[in-house]
Amino acid sequence: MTKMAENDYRLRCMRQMLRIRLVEETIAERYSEQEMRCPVHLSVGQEGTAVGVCDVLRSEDRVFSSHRSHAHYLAKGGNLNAMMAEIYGKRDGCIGGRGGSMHLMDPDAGMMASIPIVASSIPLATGTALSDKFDDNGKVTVSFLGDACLEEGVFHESANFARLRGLPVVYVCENNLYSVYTNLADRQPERPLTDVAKAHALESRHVDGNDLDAVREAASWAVETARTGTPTFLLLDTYRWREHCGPNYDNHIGYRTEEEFQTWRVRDPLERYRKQLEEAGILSAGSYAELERTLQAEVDAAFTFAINSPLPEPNEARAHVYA
Amino acid sequence: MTKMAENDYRLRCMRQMLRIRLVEETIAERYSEQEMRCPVHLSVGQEGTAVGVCDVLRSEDRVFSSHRSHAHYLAKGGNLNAMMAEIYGKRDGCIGGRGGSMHLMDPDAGMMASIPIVASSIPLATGTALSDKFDDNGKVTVSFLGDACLEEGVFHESANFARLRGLPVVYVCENNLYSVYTNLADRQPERPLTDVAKAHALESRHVDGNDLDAVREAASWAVETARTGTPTFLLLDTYRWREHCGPNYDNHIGYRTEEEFQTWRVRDPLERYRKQLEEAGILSAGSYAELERTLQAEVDAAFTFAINSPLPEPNEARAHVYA
Amino acid sequence: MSMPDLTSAAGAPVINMGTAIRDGLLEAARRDPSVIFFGEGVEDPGALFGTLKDIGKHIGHNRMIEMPIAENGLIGIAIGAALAGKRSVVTLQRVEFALLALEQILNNAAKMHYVSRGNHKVPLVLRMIVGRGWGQGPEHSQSLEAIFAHVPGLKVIMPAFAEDAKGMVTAAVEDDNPVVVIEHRWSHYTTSAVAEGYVHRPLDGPRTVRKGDGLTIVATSYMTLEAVRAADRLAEAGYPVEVLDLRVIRPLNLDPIVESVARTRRLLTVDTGFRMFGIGAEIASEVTSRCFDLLEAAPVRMGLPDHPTPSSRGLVRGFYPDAARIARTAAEMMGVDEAEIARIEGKILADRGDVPIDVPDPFFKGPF
Amino acid sequence: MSMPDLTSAAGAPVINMGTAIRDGLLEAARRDPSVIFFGEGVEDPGALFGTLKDIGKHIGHNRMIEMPIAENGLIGIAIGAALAGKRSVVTLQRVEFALLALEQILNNAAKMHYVSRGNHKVPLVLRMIVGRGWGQGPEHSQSLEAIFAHVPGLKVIMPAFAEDAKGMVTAAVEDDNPVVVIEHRWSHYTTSAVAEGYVHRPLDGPRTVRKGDGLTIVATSYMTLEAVRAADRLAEAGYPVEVLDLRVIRPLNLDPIVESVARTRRLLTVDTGFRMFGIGAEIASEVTSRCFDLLEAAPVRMGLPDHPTPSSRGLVRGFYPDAARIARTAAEMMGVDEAEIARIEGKILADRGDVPIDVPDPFFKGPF
Ligand SMILES: Cc1ncc(C[n+]2csc(CCOP(=O)(O)OP(=O)(O)O)c2C)c(N)n1
Ligand SMILES: Cc1ncc(C[n+]2csc(CCOP(=O)(O)OP(=O)(O)O)c2C)c(N)n1
Ligand SMILES: [Mg+2]
Ligand SMILES: [Mg+2]
Repeated sequence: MTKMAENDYRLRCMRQMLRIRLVEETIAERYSEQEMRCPVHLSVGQEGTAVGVCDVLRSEDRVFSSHRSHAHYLAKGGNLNAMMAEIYGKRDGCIGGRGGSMHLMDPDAGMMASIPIVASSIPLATGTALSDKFDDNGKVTVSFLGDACLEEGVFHESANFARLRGLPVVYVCENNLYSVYTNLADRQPERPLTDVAKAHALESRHVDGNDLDAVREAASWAVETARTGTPTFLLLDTYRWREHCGPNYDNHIGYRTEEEFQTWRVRDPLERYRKQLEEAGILSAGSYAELERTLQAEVDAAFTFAINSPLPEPNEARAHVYA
Repeated sequence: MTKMAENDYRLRCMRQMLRIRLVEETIAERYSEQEMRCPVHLSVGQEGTAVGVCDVLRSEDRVFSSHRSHAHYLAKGGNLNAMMAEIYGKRDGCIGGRGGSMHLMDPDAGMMASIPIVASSIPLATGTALSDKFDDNGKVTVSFLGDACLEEGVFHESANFARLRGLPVVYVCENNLYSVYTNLADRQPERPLTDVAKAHALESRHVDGNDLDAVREAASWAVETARTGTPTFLLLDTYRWREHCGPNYDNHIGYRTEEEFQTWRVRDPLERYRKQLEEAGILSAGSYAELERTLQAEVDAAFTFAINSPLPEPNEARAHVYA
Repeated sequence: MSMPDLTSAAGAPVINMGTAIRDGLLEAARRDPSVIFFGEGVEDPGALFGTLKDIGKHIGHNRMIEMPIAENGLIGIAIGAALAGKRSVVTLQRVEFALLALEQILNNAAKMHYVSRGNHKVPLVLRMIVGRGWGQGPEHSQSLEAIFAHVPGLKVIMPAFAEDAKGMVTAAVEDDNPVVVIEHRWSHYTTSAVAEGYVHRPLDGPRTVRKGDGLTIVATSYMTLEAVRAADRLAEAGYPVEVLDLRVIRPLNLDPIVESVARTRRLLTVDTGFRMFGIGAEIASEVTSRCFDLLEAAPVRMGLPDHPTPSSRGLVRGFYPDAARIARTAAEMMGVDEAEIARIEGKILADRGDVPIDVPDPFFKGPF
Repeated sequence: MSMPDLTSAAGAPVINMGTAIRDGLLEAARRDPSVIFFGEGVEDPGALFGTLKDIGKHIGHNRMIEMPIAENGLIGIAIGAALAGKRSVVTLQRVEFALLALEQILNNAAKMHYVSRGNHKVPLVLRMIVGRGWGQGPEHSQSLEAIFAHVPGLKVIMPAFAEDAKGMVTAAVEDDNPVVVIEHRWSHYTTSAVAEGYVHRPLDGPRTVRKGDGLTIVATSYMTLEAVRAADRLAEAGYPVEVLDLRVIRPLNLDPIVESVARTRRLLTVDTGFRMFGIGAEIASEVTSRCFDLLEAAPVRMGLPDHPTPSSRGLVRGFYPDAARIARTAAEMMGVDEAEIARIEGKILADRGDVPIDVPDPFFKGPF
């Protein structure tokens, strides 16, 4: 890769992380207005994984996500206006208000679906990879999954099959140490999480999920390996800053410590990457501020779009039960 | 262990393998009479695993089995008459004809249940181990499972929990290379099956399941380790001689070869052990023949018992829906 | 609205159904050391909507078992523990999560006692919560009692009122059978005077919560509250109807319903689940077969329409049966004239005021 | 027994329903290269009771996907493949195995089209087989259509006759929705003349297989055969009844049933599943609501009693509804006198002869 192209991806990824951050911080800020009337699971602090992985994907590659889907949706190129309208329950939502924040999708952008049942999208991702392998169309599917998904049997069933058939699928485990309020140590025995991949003969990489370059490099390996018909597993360490579901910080309620949060706070993938780019002379403080302004304007416009979109009519609810 | 005690277990295990073999060969012989009117899954050729494992169990230890339960049931000390009557669908069956061959149980002997849904008994076994750990009663539960069970998510869910909580459970995988007519290689990717145990931080041993001494020694380690609160995994290689379900040989129908069968035929756990004991001077040809006669008489008596037992009355079918 | 015939505990503290359930579980666990609790976040700050709050503090944290996110395995494990003598109480945040474990529930839990010819027992309580409102959407809102009710060997209960819920969960824990407890999230908020200490309410069948001769309404769970509201306005207008809270879906005890319908000659069922192939069908068709000659009209069933639950508050308008619709349907069945119906309906809508559609009406908090 | 009104293919080869299903699947797969098959033993010597026999030889083995024993994962994968444009056809040896995958089926398959506002389609066929006889026992014999029928977004079909089955599975494969096909193992053996080549039978609702004015029987799957046998003996004795083969459980088309009942004024339903909270309840209560004033008596539902299926042939005596019991029930509903009923019943029992209770009656092989 030439220096130029590299600069390119770095700025692109920085911009994408910042954009996602601004979207979600704005959601957090405005959630108390009680106009976004659905559960929201924010990815603030975890943007590095979504962005680093999706940046190496082609537009026609596929992504499946979970309840915590905003970052994946945006990083894969999902339409921002449609996302905000969906969260507001409006007619211009990506699915017309049928699903809300937990069901975001934009199939045209390759964002196939978000499924709020833990691990339930994993076999779907494996299935699109099976179809794509049949069609020999070179597409890769990325299955984003939380650390809790490793506990669900369906992950194992899917991984076994993916490896058996050589499917172009990448399982990306975003390990943020928690399932709701429960620490990994209270849910799984101690051993490298990559041993889980090994059980199914999956090759894996384990990197710091808050280090954009590391994620992107590992993802590049994972995606290109998968593209040749060898499914892969990425383990990315990260941390969710705000509460599991909702807009607030919750370090005081007892399940984790302020100290733990602070350790991760300083490893903010966005701030770290901004500094890195500044130090590398790729980004100036001024251009960052300018970028932030531009993006915030875009975000605000999306909120306005969503707020101005009408509520869907009840009779629309009866459509599309059957194809 | 003294030489004497060792002799003891050897003869005991030989006798048990022979007894199981005679029971199942008699079932195979008489199945065409069409009086045993339920599906039967024979363990002929696999007796070493059931006997080697159960021989190290205490009478109050627990066993769960699957559709292929005859050997486990007998090795754990289940009542033979009640088993045959169950297979004949009679009132004196261990559960009065409610389940037939696929549901054998004798809880008084620690044979908790056989469950014909693949892998479905694995969490049950993990659950009795959880209860026994609460009661600190020193009991161990053995969960017998086929190679196909490693594909079912519920195995992984159970193993994860067992290791997390330190439960006194041993997962015994009898790898007979097939699920019905499908070879392991068509169902799972290539890697050591013990890697599956490792995914859940389970320690494991892998031995020849047709070598009684090897099985028993590994089982002894596994059971005593589990008794101290560290669950274990045993991988035992073996082979089913007859068809998946039913009394016949089926090497001609195309899913496996006569040659493959013959390789395993010569590794008959029973014949091998008999020779070994003869060579060690523990057993004479005469005493073996005598033993065979005695056991066959017992088996024949069990068949007579079953045949003479009445069919249950239809009104019995309505009892015990609720406790 | 008041409900004097329901409370045996006048003067007792007024608490909500969620707390009452928690108290009942704690009481049962205190009396029997074999009771153990399973849940995802079983002792976390949320404590399963508060319904397990501090139980571990009282009975020992070791009896509170944190479930990895593995519903099939963990429910199977709870069943296994029950086979070995524990009384396992599993709580799931949503009914949907149980779908992962139906093989364990419908085969092992439901049939083990039967298959073993009574040798094994499965004292298991499987609590699961129906979500509603605030955009829960299609996979966090289903009320799938019809699935569990179809399978012999299970018991299925749906409490609607605080004290009754306390007594029913106690009975469920003490029951030697697997008992599925389906709790509507909006019922958790309803309050009533609830007797302190040990309360036991047998899982024996429906209870009459309003008396009247115009019509019999059989309602379940949260819909009982909507039905009561409708009944009160109907009574006020001179059309008293009977409301039975079904409580126990399986084993189904139709006797009190048949008795009521024999008098009122009309039956209306109102469920929290999908109407098609729902539990109302069993009730309606069995009551029809037992009261055919007495019925003035065919029974009417209300329930959710034949599509998944959308998330947006725009789309759920009209999705859930409510007091106004129940009153209208009941009144139409009784032949009340349209002007009168519109008046009654109007009153109910005025009662509701401008409470948004996607949050519980404070009115339903009670106390009852 | 003959069934001229059913076959559009007089002169065509007589084959059994299992083979007809296989032919229909093959035909559909030949016409559309996006059709792929999943099964445990998808190309093994058994080939799923022969219903997938040699399909791989004709369409390419790569389109036959061997499933590891992991029903939840593999059905999810089949759904995923459908989202990407394949027509996935999954076959399970037993209905019970689907219990492991209900989360995938009831959430992802059933709701994806809806949730995506029509963006996604899930062309999925989920075949599952009901076991019966030869001691199958409690976990290899359940007919759980009531569970699937409860969930909007799924289609549920139960073919009873060979040619119809061929056309229905073709329609199922061509359908853009998830279609659950519940096949009774004993129906696989029934034969009829089946048109060769492409046959398409729309999934549109019940079909009348016997005409008569005395009573309307709505039967599903294998029970249709028992009902037809009963109907033929009743007709012979001068009491012709109408028999409708329900065929499609969801979406439920009641019009032909209502039309028939409007004439006969009596309804009897006969299911292969548990009677309690079973599909007969929906039919009976909905028909009651649409024909109340026309009904002479309450609809009657037949189905399995309220306990698991025991294995022993001693215990299953009387467990399954059969032609004799159907005839008796129908005759009683029509007010036929006891002596006459006993005569009809006797004839049916004599027809059956000494065929053991736990194997299919050769009589039912047809051809129809
Ligand atoms: C099958 C199932 N069980 C439980 C839940 C409740 N639940 C929603 S999100 C969540 C946490 C999952 O943790 P993880 O997969 O690590 O993702 P994270 O929230 O940390 O991003 C849980 C348990 C669910 N949605 N589905
Ligand atoms: C969940 C489930 N899927 C499929 C089956 C059908 N089935 C019965 S036995 C069997 C083979 C299982 O193989 P394995 O576990 O290796 O045991 P083995 O028969 O080799 O002893 C299968 C697939 C079943 N009973 N349950
Ligand atoms: Mg997490
Ligand atoms: Mg095997």
